[in-house]
Amino acid sequence: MTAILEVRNLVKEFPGVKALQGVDLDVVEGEVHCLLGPNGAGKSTLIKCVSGAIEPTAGEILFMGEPLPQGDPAGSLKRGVATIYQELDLVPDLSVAESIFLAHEPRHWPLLDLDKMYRASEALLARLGHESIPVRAKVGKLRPAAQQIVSIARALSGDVRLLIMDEPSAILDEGEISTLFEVVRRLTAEGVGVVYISHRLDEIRRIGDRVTVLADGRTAATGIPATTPTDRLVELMVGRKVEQLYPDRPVGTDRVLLQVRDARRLPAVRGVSLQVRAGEVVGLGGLVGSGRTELLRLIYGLDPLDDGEIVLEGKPLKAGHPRAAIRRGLGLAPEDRKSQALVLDWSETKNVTIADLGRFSRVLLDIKKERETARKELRALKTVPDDPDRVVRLLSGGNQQKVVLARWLLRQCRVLLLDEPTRGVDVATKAEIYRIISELAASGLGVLVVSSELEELAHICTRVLVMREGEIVAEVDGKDATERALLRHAVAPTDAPDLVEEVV
Amino acid sequence: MSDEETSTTTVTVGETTAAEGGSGESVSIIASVPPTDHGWLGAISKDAQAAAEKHDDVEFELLQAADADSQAQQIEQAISQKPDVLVVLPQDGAALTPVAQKAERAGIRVVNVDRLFTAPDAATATILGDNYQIGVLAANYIADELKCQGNVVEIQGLAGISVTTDRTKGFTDTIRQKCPGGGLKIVASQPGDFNPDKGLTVMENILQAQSDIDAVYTHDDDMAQGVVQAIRNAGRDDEMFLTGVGGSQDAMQQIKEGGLYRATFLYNPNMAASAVNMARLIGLDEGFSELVPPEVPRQVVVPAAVVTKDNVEEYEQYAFD
Amino acid sequence: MTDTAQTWRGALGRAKTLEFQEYALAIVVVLLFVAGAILKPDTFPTWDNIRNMLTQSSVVGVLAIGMTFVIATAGIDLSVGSMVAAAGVFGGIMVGTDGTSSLVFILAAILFATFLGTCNATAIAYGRVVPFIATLAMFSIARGLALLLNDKLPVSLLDLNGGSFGDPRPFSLLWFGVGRIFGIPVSVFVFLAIAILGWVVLNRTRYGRYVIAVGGNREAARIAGVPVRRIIFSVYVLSGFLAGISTVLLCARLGSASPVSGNLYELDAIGAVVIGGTSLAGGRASIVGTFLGVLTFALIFSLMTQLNMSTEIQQVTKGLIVLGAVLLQRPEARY
Amino acid sequence: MTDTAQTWRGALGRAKTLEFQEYALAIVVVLLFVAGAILKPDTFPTWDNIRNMLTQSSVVGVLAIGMTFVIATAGIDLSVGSMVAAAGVFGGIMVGTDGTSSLVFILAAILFATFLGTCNATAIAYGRVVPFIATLAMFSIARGLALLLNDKLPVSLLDLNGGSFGDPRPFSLLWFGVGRIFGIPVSVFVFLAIAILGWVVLNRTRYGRYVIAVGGNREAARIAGVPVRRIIFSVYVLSGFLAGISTVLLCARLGSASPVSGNLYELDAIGAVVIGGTSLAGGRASIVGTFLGVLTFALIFSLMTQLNMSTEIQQVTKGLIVLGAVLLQRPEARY
Ligand SMILES: Nc1ncnc2c1ncn2[C@@H]1O[C@H](COP(=O)(O)OP(=O)(O)OP(=O)(O)O)[C@@H](O)[C@H]1O
Ligand SMILES: Nc1ncnc2c1ncn2[C@@H]1O[C@H](COP(=O)(O)OP(=O)(O)OP(=O)(O)O)[C@@H](O)[C@H]1O
Ligand SMILES: [Mg+2]
Ligand SMILES: [Mg+2]
Repeated sequence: MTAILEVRNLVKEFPGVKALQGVDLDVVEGEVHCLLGPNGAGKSTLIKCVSGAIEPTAGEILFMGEPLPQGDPAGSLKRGVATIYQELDLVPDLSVAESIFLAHEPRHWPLLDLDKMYRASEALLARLGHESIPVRAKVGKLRPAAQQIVSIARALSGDVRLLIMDEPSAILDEGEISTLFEVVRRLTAEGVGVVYISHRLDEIRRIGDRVTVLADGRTAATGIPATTPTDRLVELMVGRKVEQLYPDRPVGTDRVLLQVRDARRLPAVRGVSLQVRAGEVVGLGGLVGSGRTELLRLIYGLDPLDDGEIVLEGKPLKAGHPRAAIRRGLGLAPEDRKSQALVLDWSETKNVTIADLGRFSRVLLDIKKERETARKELRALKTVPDDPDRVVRLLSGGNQQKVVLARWLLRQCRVLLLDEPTRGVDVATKAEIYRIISELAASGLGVLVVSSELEELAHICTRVLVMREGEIVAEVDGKDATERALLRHAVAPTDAPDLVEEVV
Repeated sequence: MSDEETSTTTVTVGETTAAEGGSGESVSIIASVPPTDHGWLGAISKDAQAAAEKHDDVEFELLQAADADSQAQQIEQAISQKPDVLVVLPQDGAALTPVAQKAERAGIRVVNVDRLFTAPDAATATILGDNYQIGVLAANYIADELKCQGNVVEIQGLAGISVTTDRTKGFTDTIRQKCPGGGLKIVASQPGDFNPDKGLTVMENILQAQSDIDAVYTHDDDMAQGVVQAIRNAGRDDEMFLTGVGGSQDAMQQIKEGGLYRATFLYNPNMAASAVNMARLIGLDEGFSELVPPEVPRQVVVPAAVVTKDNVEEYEQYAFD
Repeated sequence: MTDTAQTWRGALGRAKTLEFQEYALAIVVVLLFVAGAILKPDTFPTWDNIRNMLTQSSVVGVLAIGMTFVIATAGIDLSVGSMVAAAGVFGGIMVGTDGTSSLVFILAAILFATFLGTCNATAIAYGRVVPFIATLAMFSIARGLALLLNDKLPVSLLDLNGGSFGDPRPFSLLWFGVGRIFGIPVSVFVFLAIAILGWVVLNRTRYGRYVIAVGGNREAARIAGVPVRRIIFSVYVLSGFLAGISTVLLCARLGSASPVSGNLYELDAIGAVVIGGTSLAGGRASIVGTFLGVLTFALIFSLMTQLNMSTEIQQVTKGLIVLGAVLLQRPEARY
Repeated sequence: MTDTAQTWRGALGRAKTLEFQEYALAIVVVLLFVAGAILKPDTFPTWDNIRNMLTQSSVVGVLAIGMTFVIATAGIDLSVGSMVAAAGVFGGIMVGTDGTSSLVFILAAILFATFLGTCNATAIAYGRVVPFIATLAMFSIARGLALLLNDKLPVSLLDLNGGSFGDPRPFSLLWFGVGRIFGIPVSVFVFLAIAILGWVVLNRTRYGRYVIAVGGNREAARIAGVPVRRIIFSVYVLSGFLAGISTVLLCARLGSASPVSGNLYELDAIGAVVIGGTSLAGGRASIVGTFLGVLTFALIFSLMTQLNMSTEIQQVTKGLIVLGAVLLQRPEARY
């Protein structure tokens, strides 16, 4: 088999950071090569060097045996290197079709061939099982998951020789991931090479052929088979064994903290009632678009309620007023950290303390104390680097997530709403987050966790609620919850049963 | 404004006494004027410069400011250079009064040109044109031409400064006095900001609104070019005539040719030269303000003149371009 | 999965904001016109007056089309007014006093404005100076040049060839000011042509998509292979070029080139663009909106001068109308 | 992991860009001063001249501090210059012709400017009008009011009590213009006090943090519990309030309130803020930078007038210096 991509001794230094310190990687025709590594290991940096988004400091990148032009995204694209980036890098103001074909639009010189563009886009989306995404709509108006599909469609829109995917599954649900894998398999059968990055280790075995493990900017192992036991992979990644991924399941008390009564905001949420008790971790499962995020936003007061009531510790919450909610002890870690959680140009400290500045301010802010406190919280989450002055924009995706979590850990809440808290987080840190969630619950908080990883819900929750089309369709006790059972509820009865089969 | 008592002195102050002042020492004069991006003001600064160059014993510096506030700042800086005399043509008389007072108090004599300071102790001597009188002359001219019967449009200068206010007031007051029957109507009165392109668009709109216009009184010759153009573009140059203010070459030329441009009203920009001469005299004669020699009057008002086709030849020497 | 698919359709309903804004602004334009027709029934709703308003809007209108491209890339061009003045005077001195050729003036003015725009472009795209500062500097420099080039004097352009007043020869300078084709002023044709061309380029060419992409998400555009720097460069050159055309339209009507002309045109142009729904943050641009914005300002100005309001009342009224227009077209809640 | 951890400590990856820009601007200020000292050794580097430049910068300086807060929220306030004019005239007519009280003027001017700022704030925060348009409307309205309030005439303020010129009583109006404490003009004290207070508020209080959060990421700020709307409201009120103070400083020096004063102050203020490194996109603000930016403009102005350049040369030179200053402080590549 011929090598499509050979990376030799690649070095990338950012000012003050050596993100890559001599990394090797080779991808051959028709294989799916998985990249693994803890947050901040340099995975994204590596693939950005290949795609031309950034220029490596030193080292060699050969594509089909020839050196790839460095720092030239258009050049890489032209040779057939298609990339799906970790952060959704789309232009919100372009339509779906325009985004898919940006920089290689079909043209009737000198005008755009809009018809062809729309037709080709529809075909591509259909291939991904999403023919319903309107190709004329502005990308910014789509939900993140749909945007991710657009990114994938974009990557497939040209002649692909090498497809690079940086955590494409993070915001997709099981069904969409299956479709994606189907497409990947078809591509590899045609001889396309694939680089696949994910923190979901189960996916490695489902789709991968070989694995390269990065740790700390170095290759810890390269080209090992995807069948390598998970334990071993984790050990390579984090340099130690992760003893226990899931903590003990919290039991909960009888004291009701949060009560949602028939909350309604059409079309996403159609009458939801639920309770969160002190000491409980309540999971909220479902497919993407089932309305979980919308529900959390309603509870938190970000959107006005059409109908219904949110009651916190016996007293109703004023709808549409997040500040009131925060004051009463609610906290929300939103799903899209970049657009909804972080001030990217701020230091880690400021991002951590923004929701709880009162604690540091008499008249003036005590910035020394602020910094120290932030550092402590960041350390507790093993954020890398835990330098409190570091600008958040420059952190790796997973570490940004930790900064958001640190914010709400600092502000001691009564009820914590977590929307996809482990999205983009590495295994070791996941274990850490699970442990923290469980400890918080043990200390008397109520936690409501939304996750698309049904497996983790099945392991960490006292109870799991399953949402479908804006309604809660099932409540499963934690002890009885399995990924398979949850998925059954999440998928509409009419949906293809083979989807369930395929996943489990 | 007291034009009656003070307008007696001629414009040629200083020329006669210039020779006898040669006491060997030199006089430093700083002149401050508004931005000279405008015909009349440009002529003012050129004339001042030229007048200064005629005298060996004058150290002359000319400052230009963008607006009243920066002119105040400039004069403050000038004060710190301690010249003998400051010649100030203020952008806005009221706004520049305190800083002139400050100069006077610092022992620097101030000669106020064209636009009056609002306090008497702000200047040692004043030489000014009379904007109110320009309005009066324009009103008289137009009223006579139209025999107190017809529609007049006024295109003003920049709103909110004394030049504009005075030119408007002189005009409207006189129209009211002269044509008490109300036969002469000011049908539109809009600012053109001394700017030809603003004058153009404003006049274009007024031409739309007014189907019958007999005369246009504009506050400035440069701006009037835009107004003229609007009228010509509309093909209505036979319907009305127009007057300007200032005395630009262009305006004089058009007056000579006859047609739309009928008259302009000017006070000689040479008043700047007179101001420099006056400043030199004051500077040479220390303690002048105590002595008050009769040959240097405290206030000189340069009379405004009407320039029409009949007398344009004799005024052409004063035209600026 | 069909259910989730269905809900994505819902997204389409929300992509209407810009269009809504355009409609709302069109209503404002109609309202203003109706107000004029009621207040001045004899003179306002006449063909002559409409022609006049369109002619007047053409100068700032052409600038505003260029400005739409600049603002679409999240930039700004404060120098257009000064460039108009400088280009006019430059063209004027090029033809000289014996000047006989309209073409020389037109070419010289457009070339000079384009040159100034290219200076902006270089400072911004290659010197990496913030657009606000770079064009603020040019705002000052170009005004200085306008004064410097002909010793602060205006240049008369009435003697250019082809130019008898009543009936200027086609393509002579004055023809652009007072000439008509099928009863419509040439300058209106020029404005409309540029607006339509602008719409096509922005919405129907690759270049236009690049412009939006650069303004919407520069980094995303870059990694998609958009030549970001060249696009940024180009919009300022374009803005300069259109300032040149605007100069021609202004000087043709004015019959002269004045170093003090073009004052605050940048504010009018930017105002028209923003009121038309183009976002100063970049990425969202509407030529139709800009066109309507320009008309709005022209209507306000024309109406108020025709009503012979005094300056101070005009200024207050203008502010209130602008505010009202925007409140009327306000889209959904933003925070 | 320890070795990389160490390199992470490396200074450069931190939020140093802004500091770098501030240093670079400080160098520009020094260079301009040195240039002045060389070109005009007798008059430029004198205590008198420094005092003079500081006094001159105080008016726009106070506006620029307010503008820094506004721009930090990704807003803009185009109306400050007009507000200065309107507040001055309003204060002037409040004291009337028999006016004896400086305090009445000062309070009236500040209150009126604050009121106008509150109108901006309401339109933007509650009417959801784009800041550019809302304040453009106020730019026009306030200028109209300035002309309207006293029938286009300036108001003399020389007769206010305490106000003989040579030696005004403390806290009388003229004292703010010409009074001195320890040889330093009162207006300089006012400016410095406001700058320092501004720095403290922006960098060391919860409010300041919120202001920047709103500009940096409005949605994230809202979710983190920042009262976004109130913050946005407040910065425009603050800008109005500081415009009031600026009015007092200006009128105190001029001894009168003119309806045409404050022209283009907004451009100077915004220019100083942007040159100082505050981003027009919001989320990044530097009071020190603004202060240096104001000094830069004051130095350029003073130097050029002392060299007695003509207006047009001044304009060209000013543009070139501004461009040079920004090129000198240009941070790393942005695209
Ligand atoms: N532009 C940049 N400037 C400075 N440092 C950077 C920059 N981009 C990334 N880094 C740093 O380089 C390191 C590697 O980041 P990278 O994004 O490649 O990690 P990753 O392996 O993709 O992590 P994750 O799993 O969290 O996505 C991180 O420590 C990050 O802080
Ligand atoms: N920005 C948006 N534009 C249009 N519709 C939206 C938007 N956001 C949410 N929706 C609608 O709300 C429904 C629920 O979406 P939501 O994101 O809350 O689901 P979710 O279960 O949290 O999915 P995810 O796993 O992606 O967070 C979607 O089906 C969608 O139609
Ligand atoms: Mg990554
Ligand atoms: Mg969600």
